[in-house]
Amino acid sequence: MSMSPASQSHTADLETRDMLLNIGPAHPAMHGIIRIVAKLDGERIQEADVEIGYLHRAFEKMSETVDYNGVIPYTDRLNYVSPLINNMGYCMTVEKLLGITVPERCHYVRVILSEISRITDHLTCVGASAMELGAFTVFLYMIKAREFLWELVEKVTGARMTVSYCRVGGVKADLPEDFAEPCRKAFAETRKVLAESDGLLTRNRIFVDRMSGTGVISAEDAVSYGITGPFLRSTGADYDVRKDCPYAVYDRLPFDVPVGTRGDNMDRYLVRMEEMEQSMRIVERALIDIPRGPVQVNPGTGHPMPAAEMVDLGKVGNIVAIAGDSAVTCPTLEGSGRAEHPSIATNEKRVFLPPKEDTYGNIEGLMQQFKLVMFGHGVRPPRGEVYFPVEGANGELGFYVVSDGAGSPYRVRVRPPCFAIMSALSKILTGDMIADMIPTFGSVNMIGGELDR
Amino acid sequence: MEPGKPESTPEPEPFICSDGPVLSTRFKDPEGTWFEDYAADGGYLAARKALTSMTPEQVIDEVSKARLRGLGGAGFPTGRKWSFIPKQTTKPKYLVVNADEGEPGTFKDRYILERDPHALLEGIVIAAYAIGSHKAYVYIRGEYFRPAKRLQRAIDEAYSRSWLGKNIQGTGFDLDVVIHRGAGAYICGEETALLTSLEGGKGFPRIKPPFPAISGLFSCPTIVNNVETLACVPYILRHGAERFAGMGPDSQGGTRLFCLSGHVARPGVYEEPVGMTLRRLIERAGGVRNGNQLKAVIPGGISAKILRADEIDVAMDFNSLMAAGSMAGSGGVIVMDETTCMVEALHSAVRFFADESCGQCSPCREGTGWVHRIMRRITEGQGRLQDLDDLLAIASGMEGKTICVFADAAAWPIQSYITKFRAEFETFIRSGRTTRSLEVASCPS
Amino acid sequence: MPKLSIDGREVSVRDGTTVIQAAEKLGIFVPRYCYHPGLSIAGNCRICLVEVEKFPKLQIACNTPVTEGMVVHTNNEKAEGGRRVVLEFLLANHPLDCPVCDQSGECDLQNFYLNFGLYDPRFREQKVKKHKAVALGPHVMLDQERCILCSRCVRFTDEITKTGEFGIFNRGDHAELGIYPGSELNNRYSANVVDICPVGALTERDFRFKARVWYLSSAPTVCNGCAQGCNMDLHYVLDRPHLNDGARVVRVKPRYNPDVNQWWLCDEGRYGFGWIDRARLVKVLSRDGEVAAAWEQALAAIAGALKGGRIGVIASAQLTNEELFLIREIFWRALGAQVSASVPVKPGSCDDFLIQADKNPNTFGATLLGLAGPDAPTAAQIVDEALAGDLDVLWVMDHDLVELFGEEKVRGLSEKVGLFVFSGTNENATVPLAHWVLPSAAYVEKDGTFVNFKGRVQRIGRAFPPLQDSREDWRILLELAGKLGLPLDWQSPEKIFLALAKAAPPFEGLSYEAIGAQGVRVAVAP
Amino acid sequence: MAVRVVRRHELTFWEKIYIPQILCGLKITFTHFFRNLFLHTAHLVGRFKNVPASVTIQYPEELRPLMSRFRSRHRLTLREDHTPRCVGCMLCETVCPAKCITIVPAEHPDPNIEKYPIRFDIDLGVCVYCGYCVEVCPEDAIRMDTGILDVAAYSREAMRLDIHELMDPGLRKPVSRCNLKFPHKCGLNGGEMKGSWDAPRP
Amino acid sequence: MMEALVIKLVLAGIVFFAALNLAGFHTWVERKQSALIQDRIGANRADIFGFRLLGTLHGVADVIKMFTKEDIVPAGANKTLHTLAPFFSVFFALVAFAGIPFGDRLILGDRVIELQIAKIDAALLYIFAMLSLEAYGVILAGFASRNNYAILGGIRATAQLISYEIALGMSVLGVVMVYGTMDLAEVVRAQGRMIGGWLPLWGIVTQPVAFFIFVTAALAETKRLPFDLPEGESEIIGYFVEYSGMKFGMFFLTDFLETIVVASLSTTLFFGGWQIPYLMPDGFHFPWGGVLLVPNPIYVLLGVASFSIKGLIFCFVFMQLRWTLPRFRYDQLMSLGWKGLFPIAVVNVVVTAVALVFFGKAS
Repeated sequence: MSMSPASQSHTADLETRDMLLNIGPAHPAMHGIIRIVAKLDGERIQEADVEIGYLHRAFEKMSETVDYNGVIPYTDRLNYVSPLINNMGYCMTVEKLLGITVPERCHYVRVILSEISRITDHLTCVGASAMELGAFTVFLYMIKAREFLWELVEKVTGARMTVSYCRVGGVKADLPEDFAEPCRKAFAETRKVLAESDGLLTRNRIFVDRMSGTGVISAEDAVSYGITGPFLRSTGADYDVRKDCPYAVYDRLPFDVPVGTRGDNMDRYLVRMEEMEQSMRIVERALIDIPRGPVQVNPGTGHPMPAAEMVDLGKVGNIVAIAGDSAVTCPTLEGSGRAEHPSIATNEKRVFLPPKEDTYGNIEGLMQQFKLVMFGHGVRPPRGEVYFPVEGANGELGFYVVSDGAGSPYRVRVRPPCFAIMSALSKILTGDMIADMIPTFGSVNMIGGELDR
Repeated sequence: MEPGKPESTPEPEPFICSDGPVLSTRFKDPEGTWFEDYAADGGYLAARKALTSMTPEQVIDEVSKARLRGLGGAGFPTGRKWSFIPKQTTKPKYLVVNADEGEPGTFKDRYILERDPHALLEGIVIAAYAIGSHKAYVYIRGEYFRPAKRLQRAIDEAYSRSWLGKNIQGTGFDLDVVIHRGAGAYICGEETALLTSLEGGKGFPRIKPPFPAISGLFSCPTIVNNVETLACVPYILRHGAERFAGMGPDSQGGTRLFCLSGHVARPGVYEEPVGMTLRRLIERAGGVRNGNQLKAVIPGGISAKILRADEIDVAMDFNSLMAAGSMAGSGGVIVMDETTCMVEALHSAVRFFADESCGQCSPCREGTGWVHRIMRRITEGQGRLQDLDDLLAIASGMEGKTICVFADAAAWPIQSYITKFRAEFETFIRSGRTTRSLEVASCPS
Repeated sequence: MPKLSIDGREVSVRDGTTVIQAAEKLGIFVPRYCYHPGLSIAGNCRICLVEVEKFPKLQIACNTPVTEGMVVHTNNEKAEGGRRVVLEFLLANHPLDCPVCDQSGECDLQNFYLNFGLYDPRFREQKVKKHKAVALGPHVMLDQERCILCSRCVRFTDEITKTGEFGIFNRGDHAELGIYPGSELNNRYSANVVDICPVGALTERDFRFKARVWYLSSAPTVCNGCAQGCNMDLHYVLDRPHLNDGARVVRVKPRYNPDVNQWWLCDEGRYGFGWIDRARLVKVLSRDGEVAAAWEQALAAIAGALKGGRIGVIASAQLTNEELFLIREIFWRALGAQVSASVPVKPGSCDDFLIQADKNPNTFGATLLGLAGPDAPTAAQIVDEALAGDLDVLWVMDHDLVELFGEEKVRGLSEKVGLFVFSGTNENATVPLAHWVLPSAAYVEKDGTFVNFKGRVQRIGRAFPPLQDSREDWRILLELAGKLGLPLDWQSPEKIFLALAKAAPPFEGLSYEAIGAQGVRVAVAP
Repeated sequence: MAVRVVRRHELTFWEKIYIPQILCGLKITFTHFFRNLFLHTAHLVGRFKNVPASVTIQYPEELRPLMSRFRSRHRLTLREDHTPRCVGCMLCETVCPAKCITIVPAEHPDPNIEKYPIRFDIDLGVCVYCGYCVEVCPEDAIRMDTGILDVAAYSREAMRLDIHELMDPGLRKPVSRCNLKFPHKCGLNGGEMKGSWDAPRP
Repeated sequence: MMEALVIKLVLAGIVFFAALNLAGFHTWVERKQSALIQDRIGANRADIFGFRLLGTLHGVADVIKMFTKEDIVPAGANKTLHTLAPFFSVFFALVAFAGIPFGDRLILGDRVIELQIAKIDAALLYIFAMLSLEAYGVILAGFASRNNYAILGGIRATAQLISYEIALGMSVLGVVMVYGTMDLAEVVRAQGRMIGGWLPLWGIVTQPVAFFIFVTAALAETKRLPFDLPEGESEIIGYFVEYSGMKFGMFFLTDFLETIVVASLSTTLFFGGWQIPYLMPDGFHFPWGGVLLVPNPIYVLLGVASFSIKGLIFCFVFMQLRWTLPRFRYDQLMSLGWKGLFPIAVVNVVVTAVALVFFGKAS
């Protein structure tokens, strides 16, 4: 690709001996989970043999051993930089299998958190690429911005990475009441950081030289490799699941799909930088459009009481004292109470846990809770199989779930976006210099968790 | 039936009708009408006629023609009921007299048992003859000490006069009558529960089918009749079915003992033709006490649906009342004037049902208790408007889903009180009123 | 044969069938609490309401006899609405006990709520308080609050055991289940009320808090407690050793077999599984029961002694037909040994329902194979011979000879006989006196068949592998045959059984498949 | 609005000769440098304390303010008499995707409580902090609100919290004496604990 | 003679002490400076008796760590060369300091002491020679490690150092031509004069283009970002991939020493070394006419301070660059060196030569 025939003959004339360089898995740029055996002619890569599988944790097999909601913590660990998108993808797949819909607010909540995740993912990807090119400062600025975003995530989900936030049929908790303000602040910080990073990189010739013309792939090749996401869009193809196969409420939110022109690392960098802006745009709009938050179920009558008290009263059958009241639960369960429940979860009792007040305060809720948790009871989609794609940070993240009607999935298959890219990596790398491997590999944004599953 | 009646109001002496054509003719003497007087009044003529000159089929036919209906509350045509007894069976057949008069607002059987027990005995003899039974049980409400004592005296007299026992009056017909005293359960007024109780079990109604006429007491064919129903039988045989039938509308013959209680000037037992309207009946009892405004009437014991003051132009026979959305039931007419608080009235009713549910079928067992607890909460001022809809839903949930009709009986008042006096209930709940004084007793409706 | 339609599907049933049975025939499940096919009909739970066309009200399916042309709907809106409201009533006073209730996981309230209920609860009153955790007898625990008064237990004690301990007391929502004052629920079938209790009101004291039911795995088997051969399901837990004191078998539940035990199981059989996990022999022991040895070594030594020796085998009617058949082939046919499975056991108690006096599950099988019965020698004869010094090798399977013949005699045996082999599952007084002790697998650890006292051959299934070093008897015998050079090359009980079916006339033409889950009658008891 | 091609201008001459862009970059880094230098200095003399000079948090002295929903180490909530609220329903043990919870229940003398755990272990070395246990607990008996993050130990065994540590989050290993009020005899006080994970399998 | 030796030894001691400590101090500066740039706090945990001293003790801790770490020589490596390489590196880096004048003549009584360890006429050449030799350390390390990465690093280093030395040399040529000497002390003195009486005649004024080329090439010599290709820690890890303990520490130290050398050299060549504008050996002579006389020791000390401060500022700027820029690629580096810097340097020499013809030498 970047190698002219002249240079090839030139090297051939020299009759240099090829060097076989084993890069990774214990290599700083290989994340410890990938190995590339490169045949080098000087600094040029003649052949690259990409070997994956170092982070294989049998996600798909493990999924078959747990119930449908038990898979969710595993999905956190697919693309661990943007776990919320994985959560969402998996849950929407199972919901499709079950044939249930979730409330609109729940969709919005999922979209908002997905987009925040997408930003964190791109920040990590761009930052890490820059760091591997030596621009450590940019990396730390981006990580700083990611920190602000993760605080948002933590505020909503109770964890930064291993969020386990979505549930089949809804999400664990509603957005906190004061979510818009910190979100605005975090975005302001993020924008500042993006501007600074832009200043440090985009027009810097060293960076541009490193990125331009390296890791080039044509749109045709990208499509035939099944590449999706920013990597595909950098080649000029405008495929984006959110646009082409809209899910949740993406069809109602305004955003652009940035595409590149040459399909090189620089394009991918630019596409990602632009996508972050677009994601912020989505979130900002979604926060305006999102249907109204929790409605008090029983205005005036219910008052909050400690969960323990509620349990004790329920235990002695004093339902009259607790009915309609809201429970002050463990703070980690904030946002999942009776008031929020209708807006964050489907009203399908066979799928979603009841609000804690029902668990504590009436036998029906308690039984529902037990039935959904006990082995062999739980969520039981009908026999069938579905595939559902969402736009992950790296491209189309698809889940294919087969149900045999039992409490655990019969089969869960993930279509991880970076898997397709990794298969093309060898081709992309060949002919580039060894140093180009770094930005190219960085722009793949390979995440071992989802690659090896 | 009215709860929370102020202590100061003196209990009026009940009026006992003694001029009725059929049932109350011998009610004059509070000490009771005994064999000689009864015989002198033409007593046992009908029985003699039946035993000597009629076949059982003719008796049943006559009763059918008289359009006599079960006056215990259900209103099932008596003749038809008797005809259900299988003819070919080798099992003994039983006649059971339901004298378990537990319906609040009803106290008519008591006067038959106390003042004219031989009318009942004669009816028993005729009925037993008609269905071929040689053993009759009288299941008397446990609280009816005096009636039981007097009935026993009458039975003893009848035995000594050979109107009971072996070979009655030389006709070759044997009949024993045994009194069984209940233990205070309202549900034992339900015929299958009564049978279970009679057998020595806990008073649980039984599932039907099989019906008692096929498999009743001790799994034998059994007819269960109310005291008043049987007390009508001698009149029918003596004066002919036409005369009896002529006293009422097309669907139902004869008269009834109506028990008027509550806020009427002269509460008591009145025998009137079943076609008489409720308004006339109340007027007959002197109208509403103290000249107060009439608010509501329960026409047939508290299980009957309540009628508003503007709905009382209705005849008191089974079909008319059913058409009016209530029921004739046991003939216990409870009159409520404007001082009555319907919420507390309903509370009182549901408390009764919660107490008396046998606890066998889940809807009734849990429903009555649940309703009672809601009503108690409402009367304690802790009600919510939602409760009213809940009550209606619970009531409709109880209705028609149980072995016996107790649950329906418990559901009807709830439904009728709340639908007919909803505004009053809502006001009560909104104001969270917990105490009731006479001055404010008349809840705005 | 009235023909009726249920949910649009036609079915013809016998006269007198109820709607619930007809629906079951079609595979339509109508929820039920009070209805139990083995008991009379009470019709009080009202959950089985269905809509029958032309009837104004919903009818209970359990007590509505089918009539020609009846049209029944079990899942239309009206029927579902009726059910839902009944369930709501049932749950109104139900305590919030799922966390502590052993029934959760197999509780019909839970199941039906999620299958048929799914309403939003409206109950917001004080629940009725009743007695909790009342021990009714040695095996059963009562929680009155959880009881839905379906009266199944009452009818069970009235109709099946005819002991009538249970009664329902009080009225209305204070009605409660109880046993009559002064009595105790201690009849021999008492724990069946736990099985038939659709909710958690009656729970097993033995199983109490041992494990949650959803942890349990289940394997079908046949009780080895007596010659009745009641069908049952063995419930065990392997992956949570912190529960149940590390024992694998947690409980036993009867399995329906119309020809043997119907729905029932006696308490003796139900609680007779303790030995499976306790005091087991798990190592091969050589002389004096002290030195652990390897199987290879033991079998080689035993085979050496068997060749050419005069042999006596006291087999056991606890063994499966397959194993008895192997014993017959190896010891009797090939080695000419004296083999007996008729061991003088003190007859246990019995009754006219399920419990048999013969406490061995396979005496009839042994008789059919000629190892017991009039033609076979008795164990006492073999012991006498051995004491007389006429035997070189004595092999005792499972039996505690000390208990049977006294310690002195057995000690004598141990000295007189050249090789005294004991194979069995558990420790007993004979074990220390044997020269070789071979640990064998319990019946739940192996496949095989038993023949019950009525001549019904039934399969026992392997629930889990044998403990530690112990092995199934058939495996021991096959390996021994290999050592002896006998051409027996069946590698599984199933193959052994096929050979057995060929060799023993009563089993002619049978296979495991033909026996099925419920067994097949092969002979008529004498 | 759907597709936007990202702009990509060729570098200008000045950009091509590195220096202006390097100076631009230096401007950004110097801005940060001097701003932070100034702020750090100012902080030393106690000024501008409310403007953070760095995003770093000086863990362990300084803890990151946790969001209220943050899932931290578990604890078992207590009844008023200092016995565990847990009734040993084992829902958490069941739902735990990491299978890190071990519960052994026993009979409680109070029939209204009926059941309680005599053994409740959480192996934090295995735990994934998903919070499912809290979510499914029907008794509000387990919570993840201790704010304890520094779960570290020298051995796998020490990562396993027993009921004492879970009931009293302040407690640290080794727990030598049981000072919690149990209705049963606790293993630590010389009593016997029924059921034991460590017991050899028969 | 003896006395001269003592003086030289003392001077050498002072310079090495200063250089080595400064190198150590550099690790702290690098940490703290990057922290400030990146909104962090930087190393601050090492303490003695609870005193953390803003993290300065981390250098000490590093040294202790490196000395106590296991020294590993890979199997199959050339042990001798593997051991020798770091010494080569650090030795030549240190020796280069000998040629750098860090102050004017100090007059102690009748003794005149040149503040320059080795008074070499062609000090510039000497330093360049030492810096070139230092490449051997890197090459040897890469070669001796028996590791493909190390070899790649070594080769890159070789090519890079050689390539940039050309540009470096060419850029300095202009300065040499302007000041007409290769004696650095003389170069510094030559920069003490003023143009028009107010603008110091520093190298930056006479040779601005050369300055940029020099700094760029010198940075490349130090193998630090954006020219850290021989290390390229995220791509080829570097020539020292197989080094541990203090041997690695020496490479580490060399980096900083080189930075200091380059900073000193830049100061000396382009920023007047120890010169302070308007400060003559006898005192300040301001262009607006003021005169402030200072005694000689003060004057010398001021010069040393001036030199140090200028050098440190250079170090600081180099560091700042390091945290600002990404890394070049090998071919880009080469083309920058050969196609960019070298021609410009040549042109610069030509232009300088022409200019000198017209304006005459600065000296």
